[in-house]
Amino acid sequence: MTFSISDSGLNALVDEVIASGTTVIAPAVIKLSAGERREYQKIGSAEKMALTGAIVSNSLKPFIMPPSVPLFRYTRAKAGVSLEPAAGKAQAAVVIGAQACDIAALEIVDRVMDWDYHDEVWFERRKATTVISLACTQADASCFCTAVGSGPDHPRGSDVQFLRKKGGYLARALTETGKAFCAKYGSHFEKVGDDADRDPLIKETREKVETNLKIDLGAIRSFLTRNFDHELWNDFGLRCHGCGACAFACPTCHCFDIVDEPEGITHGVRRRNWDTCQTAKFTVHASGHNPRKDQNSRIRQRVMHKFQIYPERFGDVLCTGCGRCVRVCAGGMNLLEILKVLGKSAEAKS
Amino acid sequence: MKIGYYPGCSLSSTGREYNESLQVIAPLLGVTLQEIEDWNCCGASSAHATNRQLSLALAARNLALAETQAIPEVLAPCAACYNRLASARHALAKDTRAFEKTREVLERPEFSNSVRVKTSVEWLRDLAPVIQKKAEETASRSATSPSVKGLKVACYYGCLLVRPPEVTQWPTQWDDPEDPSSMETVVRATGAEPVRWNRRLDCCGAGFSLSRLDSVARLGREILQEAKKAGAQALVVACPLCHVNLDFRQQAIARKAGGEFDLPVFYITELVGLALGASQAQLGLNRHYVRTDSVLERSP
Amino acid sequence: MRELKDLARRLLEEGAVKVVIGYEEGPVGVRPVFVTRPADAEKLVFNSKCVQNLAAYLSRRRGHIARLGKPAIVVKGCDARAVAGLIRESQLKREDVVMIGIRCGGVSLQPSEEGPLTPATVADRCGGCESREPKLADHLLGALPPAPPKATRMSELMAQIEKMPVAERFRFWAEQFERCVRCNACREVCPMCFCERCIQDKSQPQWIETSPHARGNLSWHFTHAMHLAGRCSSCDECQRACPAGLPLGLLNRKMAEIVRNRFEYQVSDDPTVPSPIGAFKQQDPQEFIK
Amino acid sequence: MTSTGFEPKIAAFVCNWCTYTGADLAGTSRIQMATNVRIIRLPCTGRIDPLFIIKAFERGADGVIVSGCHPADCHYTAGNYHARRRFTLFNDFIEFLGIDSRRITFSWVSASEGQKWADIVNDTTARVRELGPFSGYRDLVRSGLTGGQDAGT
Amino acid sequence: MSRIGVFVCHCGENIARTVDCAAVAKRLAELPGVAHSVDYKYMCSDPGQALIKQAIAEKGLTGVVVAACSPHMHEKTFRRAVSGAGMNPHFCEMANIREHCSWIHEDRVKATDKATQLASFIVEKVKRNRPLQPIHIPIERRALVIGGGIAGIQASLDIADGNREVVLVEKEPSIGGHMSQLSETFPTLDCSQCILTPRMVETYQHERIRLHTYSEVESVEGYIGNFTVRIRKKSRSIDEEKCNGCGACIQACPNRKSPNEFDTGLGKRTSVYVPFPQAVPNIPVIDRASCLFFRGRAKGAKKDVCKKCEAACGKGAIAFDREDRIIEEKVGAIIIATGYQLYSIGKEQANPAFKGYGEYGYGTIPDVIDGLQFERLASASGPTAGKILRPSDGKEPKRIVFLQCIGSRDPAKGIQFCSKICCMYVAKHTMLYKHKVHGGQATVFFMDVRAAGKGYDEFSRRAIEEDGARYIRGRVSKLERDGEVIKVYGYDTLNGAPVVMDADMVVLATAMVPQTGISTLAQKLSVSYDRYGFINEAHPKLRPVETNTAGIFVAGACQAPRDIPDSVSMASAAAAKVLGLFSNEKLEREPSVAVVNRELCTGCFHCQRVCPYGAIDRFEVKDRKGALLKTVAEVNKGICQGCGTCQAACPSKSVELEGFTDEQVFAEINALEWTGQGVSDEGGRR
Repeated sequence: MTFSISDSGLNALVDEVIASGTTVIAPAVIKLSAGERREYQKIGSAEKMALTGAIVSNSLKPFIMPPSVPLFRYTRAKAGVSLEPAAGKAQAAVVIGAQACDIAALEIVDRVMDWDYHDEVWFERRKATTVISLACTQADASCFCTAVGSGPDHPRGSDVQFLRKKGGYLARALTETGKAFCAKYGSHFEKVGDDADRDPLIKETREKVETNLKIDLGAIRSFLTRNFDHELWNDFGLRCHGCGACAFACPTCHCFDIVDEPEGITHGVRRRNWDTCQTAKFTVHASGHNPRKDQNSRIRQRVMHKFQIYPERFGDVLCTGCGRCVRVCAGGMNLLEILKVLGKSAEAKS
Repeated sequence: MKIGYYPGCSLSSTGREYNESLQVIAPLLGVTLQEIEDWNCCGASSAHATNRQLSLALAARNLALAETQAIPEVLAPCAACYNRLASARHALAKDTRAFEKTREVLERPEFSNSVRVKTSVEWLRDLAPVIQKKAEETASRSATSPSVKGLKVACYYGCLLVRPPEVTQWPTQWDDPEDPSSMETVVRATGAEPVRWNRRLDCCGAGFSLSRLDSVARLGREILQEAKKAGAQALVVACPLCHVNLDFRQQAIARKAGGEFDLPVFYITELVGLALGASQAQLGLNRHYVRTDSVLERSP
Repeated sequence: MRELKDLARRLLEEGAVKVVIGYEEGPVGVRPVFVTRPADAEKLVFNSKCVQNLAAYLSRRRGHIARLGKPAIVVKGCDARAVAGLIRESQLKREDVVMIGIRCGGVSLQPSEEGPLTPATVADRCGGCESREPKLADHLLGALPPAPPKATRMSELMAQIEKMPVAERFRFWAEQFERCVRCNACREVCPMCFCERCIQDKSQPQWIETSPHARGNLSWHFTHAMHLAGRCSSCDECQRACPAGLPLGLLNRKMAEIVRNRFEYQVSDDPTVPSPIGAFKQQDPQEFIK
Repeated sequence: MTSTGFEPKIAAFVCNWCTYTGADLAGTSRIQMATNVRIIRLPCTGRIDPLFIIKAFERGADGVIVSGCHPADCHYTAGNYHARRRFTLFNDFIEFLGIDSRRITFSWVSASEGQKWADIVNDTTARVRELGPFSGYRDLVRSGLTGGQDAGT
Repeated sequence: MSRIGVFVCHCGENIARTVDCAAVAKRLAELPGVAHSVDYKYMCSDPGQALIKQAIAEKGLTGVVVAACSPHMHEKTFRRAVSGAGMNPHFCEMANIREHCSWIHEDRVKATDKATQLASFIVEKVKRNRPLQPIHIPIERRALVIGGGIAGIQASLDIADGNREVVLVEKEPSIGGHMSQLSETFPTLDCSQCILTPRMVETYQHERIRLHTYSEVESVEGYIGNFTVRIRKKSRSIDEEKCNGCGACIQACPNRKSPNEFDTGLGKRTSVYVPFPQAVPNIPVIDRASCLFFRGRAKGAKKDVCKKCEAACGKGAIAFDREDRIIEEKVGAIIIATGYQLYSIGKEQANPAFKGYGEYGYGTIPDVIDGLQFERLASASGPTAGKILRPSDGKEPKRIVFLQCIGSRDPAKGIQFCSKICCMYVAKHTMLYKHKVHGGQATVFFMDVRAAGKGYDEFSRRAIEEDGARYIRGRVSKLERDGEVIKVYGYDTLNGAPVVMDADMVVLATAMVPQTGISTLAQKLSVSYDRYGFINEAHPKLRPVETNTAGIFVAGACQAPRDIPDSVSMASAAAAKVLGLFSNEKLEREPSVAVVNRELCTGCFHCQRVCPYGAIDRFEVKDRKGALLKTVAEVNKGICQGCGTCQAACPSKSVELEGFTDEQVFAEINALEWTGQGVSDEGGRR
């Protein structure tokens, strides 16, 4: 089912959604001492939206899996320990103008979150969120979505997909939720034929990204399986400082730590916080022994997990080519480069 | 090098030679004397005895003028002037209320009491190396001009030059108030020889030179006798009043003592002048009461 | 920069060092490189994009680099301060590192920033820099370029914050700390953060809450600044590395100012001058103590 | 919450030899004072870490007192001098962070200054009562759910 | 899970009057980890303590909190009690709810709340306490005494007689110090030599005193109980073993012109010499500066010069080529007794803080001398064999003037303190003078006569009343040489008139200042000293002979101007302290010291910089093969006093102060929020 919506119509729609008390999350410009950037944010009105511009600097992850989630409060007394829920239920939210790489991530992570155990914290917010993507019309040197099975206009994970057209957008309702949404706010949409006059930029963007990186994921995966101890790893890790910037910026990294935070003698909060395999602390044992003793092995872990271990178990690589890990890295680490090298070595081997 | 100059009244009257000799040697030592414009009486001898505020204001005005004329250091050759300026400077620095009051009286709110005051002795002491160098040059140049080389002199500081220490030796101690040595240093630089003697710091009684002549005579006599006993051929002073007392009154004193002293009394600046080859006339020596040429000829 | 490449090659060939830590042109902008083979010395560059402070790579925490062997490191004047810091605090012996100093005309805010420096693009620390010539270096390369333009961002923001009433200032920082997700990039890139176990990671007791909420974040950034008092080489790497764009440089800048005003001390590249923290004067200021 | 009827909670970090003993003296001399202060005893001000104060705020303190031996009186000869430098940094820095330094009293109270201790206690209590509860600090934790991505309205 | 016992004391009515002790006990019982909580009228009473012991046994307590008075009052009591019940004393702590609560509040409700909280802090702390054992440090039971003056001699003898070995170091060729230069001593006028010499000999012959004369302390390392001292034995150019002190060499020495230091330059001596006849040991020294042989050698003379002493010595004891030797001694305690020297009156000063008096012409007027020189003139063994004669012409001075407070009490000269002994020795001098010069007149210019001490005032009165010394209160402005006489210009402040008088000799009672080089020595020993260089005592009243460095003591005039009895009593006091320290083989110390976690320490050594005691050493962590892994900090338990400054300075908290660990302090702060009345709502509840 394809509709079209005018720019003004979209603004009206957004304000209506906000008015209805539903949270709206969309890219908006934020001014920081470090300069201006586009970030997914809860917005209070349509004009805050900035649907085009540089790649959105953060991913959608914080909205589905917050950096720190209070799981429950505990109270210790002579009688024993009593628990009570810490945070309220997640409210309904609509994401507007999400990039393909970000929404693809949601579906990929769904797998691990609903495998041996159904993760409430994740799915509670996931289910409450309607996702409207916008085919990407900007890409920089660090983008490589096309190399990992996604693309600027890849619909995967969207309930509704917007595609830029003159004076407005094409809207393709892809899921029941999507259809329902379009129906609910039908007044702003008009029915049109499929992909009429979509913005040529979309195609150009795809081509641009394709030139950034071409790799054979299968080959890389099998190479990794066979080369846990390859000397390549010794070089990859050198300039890495071992912080969590890449993992925290990554839409698919989902490791977390669980901490009890006392707030007094008798009570406190158990929290679930983002964690990353890139820090030494991640694997250090109580004994002081650390199986991943240096940065090389931690980088290896990150790459292996994304391109070998995860696909092994869940089919998808744990990466959507958003390139954020490259953009945020203070040490100038570059995943594209690593994948190229691995690709080459893979060819060489086979 | 430039230094502020506060002549005060006596250097244009009783102490003319002091001024003249100073004017002669300054350029020879590469120093320009910048006389404070519109200076006024330092208030010596009377003001501080009658009205403290007045004594402070009189001195302070001169210091303030120097400040506005961008003079960081002032040379006050007359020991009395020096002492008044130094005392005022000290008092104003230590007593904020007096300081405020004085600024008010002078109508100079900007006055910051930053000027340092120097005696000719301290000033020349610091120039001693220069003096020595020039003196040696002159000596080698002309054997004709009266040299002070080897002249045995008794350095007479008097009462005001280095004392009271809390005033004269503030903010920096430039000499030992009980056992000074600056004058001797200068004298050595000129080539003359300071003798060790006993009355260097005693009062010459100048303060009473009109009211109590008898004591003036007594004090003066002791000084002259001691100097002679120590083998001095001449006295060196740095204070117009001392000079008056020891030079002008010398005969009178001698008469009372029933003897002759015949001890020329040089201003330290004159001695330096002679060493630098200035003529006796230039230095105003002809105006002394006790003839000076005698010793000068006598000295080798 | 020819002389840099040649020197690096010579050092490696002669075996004077086993690795040269320097800069190379990466896929996006200049980045650190670790040259171990003489041939690779060609990779080395130095230009106005070399903003990174490489001293962090000398920290003993980085075992994988230590294993490469004796290092030579390319330093700007500001970086030399950090190396001096490591020497001053016995993390490094002077003789165990070869410092290749380069006379510096200022660097850009971002390693990808092409083109001549402008007040908009120059790094905040460069304006009015007084140590563009690393005195501590073993080799000093290049001619001294003209002084860089001055960026006013930081000073303006600083002034702005200082003007705020205290409550408003608290709100400002609370909002900033809201954004922090505790990736600890600020810590990991900091050359002076060489503790084997950061106090943040000490769990018994957990002085500093690890959770990325404003409370834990405040106590972390506060502690980081306190620990850097009189030690920070003011390279602003923490600020550059922060993915959330926090003005962390301001905190250290403020602390440096306090140390300067209170103890007349400025961090220098002279390892023999001890930091004022750990020393004292009997007449130290104490007007705030009742 | 208005500051009327508000009873501030104040933590006091004091050294064992001077201030703690001074407080003992205040007791033996029966000097009456506000009940709001809770003393935590340490060997020396040199032992006091700025984190103590931060943690105290986290745990609900509305104000803090830090006190030890006068300069030159330190039982350990120099502990208080090192502490003083640390406090100087702390005092100047928290202002920049927006923490009102009036919530913190640094003081030297000797073993013989029972009255001074009482005054410090009373003044600090009064001042902090004026400033009201330091809920601002405790509220910091209430957010932090989204890493702050919220443009607001 | 800890099982803490809480014991709330009523202290009769002292606490119970304003604190509801029962309520406190009841609320604390609710605290997790509290197994037992009761209140009682008098916890410190025997039944009270029994209560605790019983509870420990019956309830199997792991910690005890006594909420009562100040720990300064009863901590020891209760710790003793719990250890009586087999619990490590450090598991017992006190909450101060009396001095810090009941006595300073009236509002019963608030006071009860506060008491509850104060106790809860301590409960939380004790949960995290660790069993601590007192630290034992082995003691090297030998003492080093620096300085062989009367103080050093006394201290050495006392310690040696106390059955402990002593190493006595004296920098001069003989022990005896200034006392041996004195003629007679106040207030008894007994001959100094006569009382001192036996002591010197006794010291020399004592089997437990190892005497190093003509030696100086080179370096000192270690800490209380375990010092290693390196001593430089300066070469006498004489073989101590062979020399029998016959003095033949001295007879043979052609140079008789060197000023005799012992006689303060008033007499002359040879180049090879013993300082004075009764010197101990009686072994000569060759003064290389004046010795013809050495001067010849210095000038590079072809063949050796003189060597008459060598020829004269029957024992072949002359050893020109003997060089300085460094020896090492291990000791457990050190006594500093380096004594004093006289402030130099002349204008040139060794210590830039001081200024001299030019106006007194000391050094230029030969008959102006100082007190010590007068002692030599008055001494039977002195250069004039006890006759008072003028250095200038050897005539007997008929009029002698003494000036007191030369330097002392004169801020203008940089010395503010009173030298303490001058009033007395000047009085003594006037008497000695009167006894030796019968017709003579002694005059004294003084500021005050300070004669506090047993028989002191009587003594100075005698000088005036019996020996007719004339005392004039006032200062002297200058001394003038007038031919044979010295003119004294002074001022009599009691008559309010200037005084001028002629004198044949003037004696200046100059200030006592520490020996030169005292500061260097103090730094070697790391003890503090004041701006004059006097060694600082640990406490001006209660620890007068201890320094702030454990195991190092001070005696005599190196601590402040002292007279002989003072010096001797200080010496005996210090000796007693040392013997006390040596009474055990091991030194027991409080276990609350800092401990470094080697795993985590990164070796930045901030701790080392802040440690007031220099208790932090460097420790090299090596792997099995002995390869250096890292250098970390290590606390010397012997030196650490437990201030914890290191821990606050440690960025990673890798050093912990036992008894006040981060865990313990954190727990106390953490308890802030607990009020004991239901769960508090504060603290980010959502």
